[in-house]
Amino acid sequence: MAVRVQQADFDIGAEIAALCGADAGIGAIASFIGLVRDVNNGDAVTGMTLEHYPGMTERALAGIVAEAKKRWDIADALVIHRVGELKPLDQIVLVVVTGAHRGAAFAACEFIMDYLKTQAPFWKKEQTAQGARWVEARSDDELAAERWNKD
Amino acid sequence: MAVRVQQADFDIGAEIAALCGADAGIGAIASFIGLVRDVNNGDAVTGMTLEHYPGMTERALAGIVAEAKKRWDIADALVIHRVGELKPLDQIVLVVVTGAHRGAAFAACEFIMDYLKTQAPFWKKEQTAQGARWVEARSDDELAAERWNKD
Amino acid sequence: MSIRILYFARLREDMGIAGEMFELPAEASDVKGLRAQLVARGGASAAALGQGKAVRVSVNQDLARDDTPVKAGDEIAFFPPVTGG
Amino acid sequence: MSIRILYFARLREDMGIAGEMFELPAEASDVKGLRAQLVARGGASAAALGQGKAVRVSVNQDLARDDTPVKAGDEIAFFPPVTGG
Repeated sequence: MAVRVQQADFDIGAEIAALCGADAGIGAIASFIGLVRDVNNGDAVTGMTLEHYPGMTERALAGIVAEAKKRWDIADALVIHRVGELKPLDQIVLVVVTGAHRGAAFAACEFIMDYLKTQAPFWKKEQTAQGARWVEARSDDELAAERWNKD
Repeated sequence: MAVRVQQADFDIGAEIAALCGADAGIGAIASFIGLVRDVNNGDAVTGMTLEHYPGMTERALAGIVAEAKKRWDIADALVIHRVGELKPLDQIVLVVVTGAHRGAAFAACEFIMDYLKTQAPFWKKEQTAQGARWVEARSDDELAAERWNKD
Repeated sequence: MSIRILYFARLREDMGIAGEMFELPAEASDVKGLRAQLVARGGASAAALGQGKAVRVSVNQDLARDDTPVKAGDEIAFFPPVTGG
Repeated sequence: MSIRILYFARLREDMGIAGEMFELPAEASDVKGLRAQLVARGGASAAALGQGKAVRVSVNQDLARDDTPVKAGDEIAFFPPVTGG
């Protein structure tokens, strides 16, 4: 299990290879990449600054991954989240979950993203033609996180 | 949209880059890799032969991807499935789904895998210490596919 | 009427052949009728395709059901439940 | 008692500072009490943290609620709903 907060870009293939190692018990790898889009709420976005809360960020991400490992039978999980200046097409976040079977890997990967979106202390400030603006939190992100508490 | 059936291995990073191209409207990439495990039903597996039905395989995969694009608002999807001789740790299948938002990308990716597992004409024959044996279909794969018809 | 039949995976091994041409009587005009005709030959066909065997069927490369029609020139495949992915 | 307060993102900009040391009266022993004390200062604090503002709070780097206790030496952060990922 690893969480990393970094300015640098990441390579999904290399990260998956490192996470799996030589564990031939892994049959399923579910992963997710979030990217900077060039549009948000109908406005063109030319760039973005990602701010975070050093210390708490790593702690929150590690807590989310630990919760996923408690809820599902998975082998391992990785979260990488970038901070600083990003532009459209740039990668923002990577989540990889490995396990014996796909159901648990898919669920844990989506769970980690949903919780990251509502509980990890990152904030996006977008640059648009109208100037810079803080991105508003989305209510459907709250709903996505809440549904994991229904079972 | 693309489906490929091939003996050769694949590189998830290169496939994602090719699928996304320069589309800055993509904010989410959900992906799945299936691997050969070194154990199944409690027995050590030393290798595997993947047989398929040329022609119908591509047709079935394309149909599954088309159904996913009908059900969810996604940008594109890719399925690569290997055939022939494979060994533990080898990659078997890759599914990548891109879209503006993660909910649709995750759902479509898992849907494609669940349908592939029950509707695409591939068959695994495992080599074990007790000899070669055809892998039995799993009833929980049937259940996983059926749940998409509940809504 | 003449149809082309293919067998895959365990069924290919059980039948001992990967495929065959088959003359289907006019009264057996669907998948169920075809399968009954094949089983009626006895031997490997009866053992591989008989009642209780988990057999999937495609007609012209689409998954089919018992009542899917079969007509001259069709490509019919018999195979076990799929196990890819 | 002395606590350390941090502000992030829009709240950092609205407050005009990234953080401060604050002397909390003993009767304000939880997050709700601390926030009320800060708002009572008026000015930027009242505008940024007042009623109706969507503000999230952490105590020692864990997400907190109104009734989460606050004690001397704690690190308290105020920030808007998060928008990463």
